[in-house]
Amino acid sequence: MSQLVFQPRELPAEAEALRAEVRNFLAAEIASYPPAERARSWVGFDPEFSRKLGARGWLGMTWPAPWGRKASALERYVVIEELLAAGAPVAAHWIAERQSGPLLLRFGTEEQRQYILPGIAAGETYFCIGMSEPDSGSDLASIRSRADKVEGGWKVNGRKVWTTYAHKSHWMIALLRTGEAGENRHGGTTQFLIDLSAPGVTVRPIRNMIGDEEFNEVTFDDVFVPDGMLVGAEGEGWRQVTAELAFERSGPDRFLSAFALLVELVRFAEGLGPGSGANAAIGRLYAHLSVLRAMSVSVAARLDAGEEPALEASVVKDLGVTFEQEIPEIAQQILGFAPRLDGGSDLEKALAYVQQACVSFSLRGGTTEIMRGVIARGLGLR
Amino acid sequence: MSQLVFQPRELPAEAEALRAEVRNFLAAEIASYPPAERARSWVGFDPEFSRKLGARGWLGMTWPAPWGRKASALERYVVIEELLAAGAPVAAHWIAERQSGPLLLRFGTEEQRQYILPGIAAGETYFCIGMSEPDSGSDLASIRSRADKVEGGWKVNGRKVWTTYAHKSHWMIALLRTGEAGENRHGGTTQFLIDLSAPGVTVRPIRNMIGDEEFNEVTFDDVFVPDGMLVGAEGEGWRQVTAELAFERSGPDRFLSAFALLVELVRFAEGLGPGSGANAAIGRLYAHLSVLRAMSVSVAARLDAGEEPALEASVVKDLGVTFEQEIPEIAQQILGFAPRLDGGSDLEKALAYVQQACVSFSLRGGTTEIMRGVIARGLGLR
Amino acid sequence: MSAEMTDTRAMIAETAERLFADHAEAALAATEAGEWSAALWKEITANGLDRVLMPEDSGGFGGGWQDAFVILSAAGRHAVPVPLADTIAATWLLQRAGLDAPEGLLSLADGDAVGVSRGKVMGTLLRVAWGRSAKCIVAQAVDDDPAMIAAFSPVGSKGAEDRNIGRERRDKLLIDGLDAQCGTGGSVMAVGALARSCQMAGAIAQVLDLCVTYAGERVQFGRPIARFQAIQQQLARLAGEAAAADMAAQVACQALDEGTDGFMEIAAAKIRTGEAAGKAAAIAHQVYGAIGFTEEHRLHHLTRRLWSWRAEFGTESVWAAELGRLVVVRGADNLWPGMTRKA
Amino acid sequence: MSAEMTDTRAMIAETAERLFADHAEAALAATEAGEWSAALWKEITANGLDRVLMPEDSGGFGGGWQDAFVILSAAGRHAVPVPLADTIAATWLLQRAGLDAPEGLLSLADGDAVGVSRGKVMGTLLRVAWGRSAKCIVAQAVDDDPAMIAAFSPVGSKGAEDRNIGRERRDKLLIDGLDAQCGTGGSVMAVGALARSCQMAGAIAQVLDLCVTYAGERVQFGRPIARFQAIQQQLARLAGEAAAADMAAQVACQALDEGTDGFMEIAAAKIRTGEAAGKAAAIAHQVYGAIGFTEEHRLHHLTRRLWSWRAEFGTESVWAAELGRLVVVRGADNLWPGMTRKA
Repeated sequence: MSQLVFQPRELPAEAEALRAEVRNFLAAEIASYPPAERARSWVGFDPEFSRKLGARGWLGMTWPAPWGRKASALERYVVIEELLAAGAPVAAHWIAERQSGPLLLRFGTEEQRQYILPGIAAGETYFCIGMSEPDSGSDLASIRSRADKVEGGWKVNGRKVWTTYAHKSHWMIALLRTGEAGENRHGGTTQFLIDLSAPGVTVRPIRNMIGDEEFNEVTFDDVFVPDGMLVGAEGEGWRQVTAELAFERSGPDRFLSAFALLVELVRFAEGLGPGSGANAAIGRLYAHLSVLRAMSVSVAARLDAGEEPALEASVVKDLGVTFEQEIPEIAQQILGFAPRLDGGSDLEKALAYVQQACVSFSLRGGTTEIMRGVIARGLGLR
Repeated sequence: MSQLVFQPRELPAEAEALRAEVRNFLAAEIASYPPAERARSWVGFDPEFSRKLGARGWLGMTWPAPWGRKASALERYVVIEELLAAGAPVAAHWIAERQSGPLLLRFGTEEQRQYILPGIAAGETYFCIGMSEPDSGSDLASIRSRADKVEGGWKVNGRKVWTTYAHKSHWMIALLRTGEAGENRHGGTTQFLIDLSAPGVTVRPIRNMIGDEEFNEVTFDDVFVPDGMLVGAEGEGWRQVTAELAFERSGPDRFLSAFALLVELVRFAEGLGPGSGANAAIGRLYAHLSVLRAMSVSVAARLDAGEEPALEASVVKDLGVTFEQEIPEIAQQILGFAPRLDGGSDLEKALAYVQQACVSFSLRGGTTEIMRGVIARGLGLR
Repeated sequence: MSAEMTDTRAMIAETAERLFADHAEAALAATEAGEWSAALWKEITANGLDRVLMPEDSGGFGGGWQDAFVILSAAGRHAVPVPLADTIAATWLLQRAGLDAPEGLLSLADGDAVGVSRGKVMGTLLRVAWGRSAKCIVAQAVDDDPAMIAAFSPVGSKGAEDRNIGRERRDKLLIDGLDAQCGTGGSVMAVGALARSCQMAGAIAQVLDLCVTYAGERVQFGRPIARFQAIQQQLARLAGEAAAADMAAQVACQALDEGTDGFMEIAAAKIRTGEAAGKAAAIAHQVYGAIGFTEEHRLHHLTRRLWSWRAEFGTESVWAAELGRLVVVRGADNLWPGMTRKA
Repeated sequence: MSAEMTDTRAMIAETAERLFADHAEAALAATEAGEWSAALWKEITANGLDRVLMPEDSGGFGGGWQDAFVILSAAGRHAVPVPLADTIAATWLLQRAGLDAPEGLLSLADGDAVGVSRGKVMGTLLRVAWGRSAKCIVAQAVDDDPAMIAAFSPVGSKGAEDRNIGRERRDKLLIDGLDAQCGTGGSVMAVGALARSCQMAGAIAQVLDLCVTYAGERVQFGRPIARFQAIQQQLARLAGEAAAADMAAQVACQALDEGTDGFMEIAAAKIRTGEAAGKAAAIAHQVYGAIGFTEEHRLHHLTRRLWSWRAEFGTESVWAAELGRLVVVRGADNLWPGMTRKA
C-alpha cells in the first residue's frame, strides 16, 4: 500500500461552536466588504481587523499559557478557514501568527517569547520572512546574506527579496549565513530576529504585476543584531526552516485563495438558469474543494495529535495549488468575455484579480516542481 | 524568434486530384467496413487490401524509377491521410512502405533494392523493425543482440521485442551490435536485413491488453545472415536509425489514430440536437485537428523540398499524441455511460477500442518524455 | 463517530486482503478465459464479505459503509473479478426498502429504470453486472417516489451476456412481466456510484504501488527510471490523485454511516475518483511503456477496470452536472455554509 | 497562393519589427502610467502599418491578411499598447462594406451590437478599444443580414474609459442616436477574433523566447534551470503551443486571402491560440517564479495581454460551441471531406 495516510476526521464540537461565533463576527465586521476585495484573500492588510481578532482571542489560541489558551489545532483550523472563506483581510498578522510565533515557541528563548508573543496574540506585532535572495530562489542552501560575530551581537549584511509586507512589518525572521555550508550544503545558516526599524535596514517595495506592493527587497548594511535575537541554535537555520515549512503546506490557504471567485461564479450561474452548461464545471470544482478540505482537516488532526504528516501536507499543497489555479481559467470560459478592471461586475473584478494573482499561488512555500520532488522523495523515488 | 518554422502550405493540384481518386477507391473497397474496425486504423492487417493499393501504384510512389514514379511527397501525403481518415487496414504494408523501403533507397545496395523494393511496391512484401530489446526500451544504445562476422556473412544471436506484426512479415530490419559502443555509447551497431523464414528465427506473438496479437518477441539463435544483407555501413546503425525515426514523426498517423472515434462522436452529437453541450468539445477537437493537419502538411512540404525539419516533426508528434489521447476521455464524458464490448453501438465499440489502444499511441517512435527531451534539445536547453 | 479504524474493521480488512491476495490472480485468469470464478466467490460468501452491511440477525456483520469501504477498496486493489460491490450495494438498498436480501449474487441495473405495474416489472436493462446469473436484481422503478426500487429474479428474462472494457460481465436483460417486490430504497445510481468509487480508490492505490516499484526496478539510459525528474513529477501527481480518490470515497461512506443520504458526498466521490482514475491510468501506462500494454502484465487488469468503473453509474460529467445544479440552486451565499454543514 | 514570404511581406515584417523594437518599451511605460503612446502611433501611421489592408489608391499597401499577420504578430511580440489590430480589422470591414475608412484610430465593438434606425445608431458598447478616442467605431448592426455593420464617430456618445487585464483601454460607450453609415461588411466578432489570434501568436512566441533565454541564465541548485528535466518538459510543451498558435493564425489569414469567409478557420484560430495563450502564460510564470510576478519584469506585459486577448471577441468556449455546432450540422460523414475541402 502507498505510504500516504489520509483518514476523514470530524471536527470537535468546540470547533464547530467556534465556527458560529466567527461567522457572526464576520457578518458584523465585513458584511459590506466587496467581492473584489475578498478575492484578495490573505493578501488584504488591515491592522484594525487584526487587532479585533486579537481581542477575540483568535490569534495564538493554540499556544500554551500565558501566550494562548492551548486550544486544539482544529479549533484554530476552523477560525482560519472561516476567515479565508470570507476573504477577510488577514495579511497583517498572518505570518506572525502562523509562522513566527510558533517558531519562537519551539526554538526561541523565554526572553524572546515574553518580548514578542503578546504583541502577536494581540494582532499588533507583524512579521515577515527573510529567506529568498536575488540569486537563491527556491535553493535556500545558496544564501549569501551573512551575520558576523561582533561584540555583544552580530553584524548583518546582505539582501533579502520577496519578503511579503516587510514595509508594514515590525520584525523579520531572517535566515543568514554564519559559517560554511559544509558537505551537505545545508549547514552554516542561522535564524535571527531582526528589528526592521534598526539602523542600516532599508526596505524597498517591489511592485507586483497587479500593481500592488506586497513584496519587498530588504537590504542590511552593517545592521547590529544583539546576541539575544539569535533564534534556536547557531548553524541550525536550514533545519529549523525546513521543519517550519513542511507543516504549513496543508492549511486551507492552499486551496481557498480563489474561493471568492468561486462564490461569484456560482452567483453568475444562478442567473443562467437550472440547466446551464456552467453546472458541470461548478459541480466538479465543488467536488475537488470538498475533498481537499477533508484532506486538509485530516492533516490538521494528525498535527494536532503530535504526528508529522509532512508528505501528506505536501500532497495537499500540490493538489490545492493545481485546484486554485484552475478556477480563473474555468470562470473565464463560463463568463465568455473579457473582464473590465474598473466598471465590470463583481465577477469580472474578482476574475481579473485572481487571473493575475494565481500565478503567485505556486510560489508560496515551494514551486510545483519542488513540491512534487518532495512528494517523489516521500514515495522513495529519490 | 523561436527556432520553429511552420508555414501553411497548399497541397499541389495533382495531390488534390489524387485525393478524389483515393476516395472513390475507398468508397468502393471498404464502404461496409464497420466503425470499430476503422478505429483500429493502421493496426488493421489485410494483405489483399495492400495488394490492391500496390496495383493502383500507391505504394512507393515517391521512389525513383524503376521502383516508383518519383511522385511528390505531398501526393503520398494525401494518399496516406485519406487511408488513415477512412480507417483503412494499412498495417500489412505500412512499415515496409513507410520505413524499410526508404531506408533501402538511402542506404541499401543496388542488389538489395532490386531484390526487395518491387515486392513492397506491389503490396506483397512486409517488414517489421527490430530495435527494442527486453532491457533496452527507448535506450537504443544499450542493445545487446549481436551479429558476429563469419565466413560469407554474419551469425546473429539475441532477442528483439515489440516487433509489430513480425509473425506476418517477411523481413526484419534489425539493429544489431557488431562492435563496442565506444565513448558516445552510440557506435558499434549495424542494420541488417533478416529473412524471418531463416533457420534459427523464432517468432512468438505477445498478446496485448486488448487481446490482439500485434507485438512479437523474435529470437535469433545462430541465424546466418549473408554479407549482402548488411544495410548501409558497419557501425553506423544508430545514426541510420536516428535519421529514419526523425522524419517519420510528423505524419498524419500521429494525429489520426483516433479519427474513427471522432467521426462516431459527431454522429452521436447529431442525435443530441443543435444546442447540445457536446458542441464545444467537438469544436475544440476540430480546431486542434485542423491545426495539426496544417502543421503536418507544412513539415511534409519541407521534407519534399529537401529540408530536414526534425524539430518541427517532433513537435507535431508530441502535440498529435496529446490530441489523440484526449479523444477517448472526451468521448466518454459526452457518452455518459460505460461502453459495452459486444452489444454496444458503433460509438461504444470504437470508444472501447480507442480507450485501451490510446495508451500505446505514445509508445511509437519515442515516449512523450523522450519526445519532449528532443524538443528541449532543439530549443537549446540541453 | 470517528473514522479511526475500529478493531472489527481492521479484522474485516485483513480478512478481505488475505482472501483476495490468495484468490484474485487465478480468478482473473479464469475471467479472461470467460469463466466464472466460483472458488473466489465461494470464499467471499463463506467469509460473509458480501453481507457486511446486513444486520447480524440476517447473517451479516452489521457493518457500515466504512466497513464496506475496506472490503471494496481491497477488492479494487486486487481487481477482484466478481460482483461483490454490486452485491453489497444491493443488500443496502433492499434493507432500506424493507425487502428481503437473499443470499448469493445480487446485482444493480446501471442507468436503466424499470416500469412496475401490479407487481410485475418491464423494461430493458443494458448493463447489469453478471445480471443473467444473479439471484436478485435491484433496479430503480419509474415512480413518483424517486427512491422507489424494484427487486426481482432474472429468471424468465431474455437478453445476452456482454462485457465492459474490464472484461467484467455486464449483461443485457429484456424483462417483460416478471414478479417484483418494491420499496423505498434510495437511488440505485448513487449507491452504485459509491460502490464504484470505493473500488476505484483501491485500484488507484494499487496502480501507484505498482508504478513506484516498477520505476525503482526498470533501468533505462543506465539508471532506474525513478531517477528521472520527469518520472518523479508524474508519480508525485499520481500519488496526489490516489490520496484524493481514497479520501473522496471514505468521506462519502462516512456520510452514509452518519445517517444522511450522502448524495452530494457520493457525487463528489464519483467525480473525484473518476477523474483520478483517468489520470492514474494515463500516467501508469506512460511510466510502464510497452510492457504495460501487454496481456502478460497485470497493470491492465486495473486500468481497464478503472476506465469502466469511472463510466459506470454515471461518468464524472453526469455527476458534475447534477452536483453543480444542486450547488447553484442552493446559491452562492450558501456555498461555504453548505460545504461545512454538519450532518 | 503559396504562403511563402513575399518580398513585400518581408519588407513589411522588417519595418514593423524595427519600429516596434524601437518604440514599444517607452510606449509600455507610458501606458502603465495611463498615457497614450502618441509617438508610437505616429510612427505606425507614418509607415502606413495601419493601412496594410487598404488598396494602394486609398493610401494603403494593398496587402492581405497574411501581410497583416506579420504586422500583428510582431505587435503581439512587443505587446504594442495601441489599437493597431483593431484599426486594421476595422479597415477590412469598412472596405468590404463599401464604406470609407478614415485615416486614424479606428476601433471595433467587442461583443455588443447596435440598433440602427433611419441612419442613427443606439446601444451600449461595453468593450471598445480606445473607443472614446477613436475616429470611427465599427459595430455589428442588429439586422436580418448578420454581416451588416454600422460605422460611426463616438463624438456625442457618453461612457467611460475602462481597461482590460492588460491595462489596454477598453471603453464603455453609451450611444443614443449618432449618425452612422451601414453596409454588409462581415462578422465583427470574427474579424476581431482573427486580429486577436494574430496578436496572441506573436506574444506566445515571445513568451517562449523569454523563457528559453531565462532558463539558460537562471541558476538554481548550482546549475541553469534549463538543465532540469521538469523545466525542459514544460518548455517543450510551450514550444508546441507556440507553434500551434502561429500555424492556427496563419491558416485563418490564408483562408481570408483566398477569398473565403474563413469563418471555421477563424474559429479554429481563436480556439487554438486562446488555449495556447493560457498554457503559455501558466508555464512561463511557473518557469520564472517570483521575478515574473514583479512589475519590473516585462513578462507580464505579454501574459496579462494574453489573458485579455483570449477572452476578447469570444473565449475559446464561445467559439468552440459555435464551431462544434457547424461541424455537427455538417454531419459525421462530412467531417473529413469538410476539413480537407479546397477553398
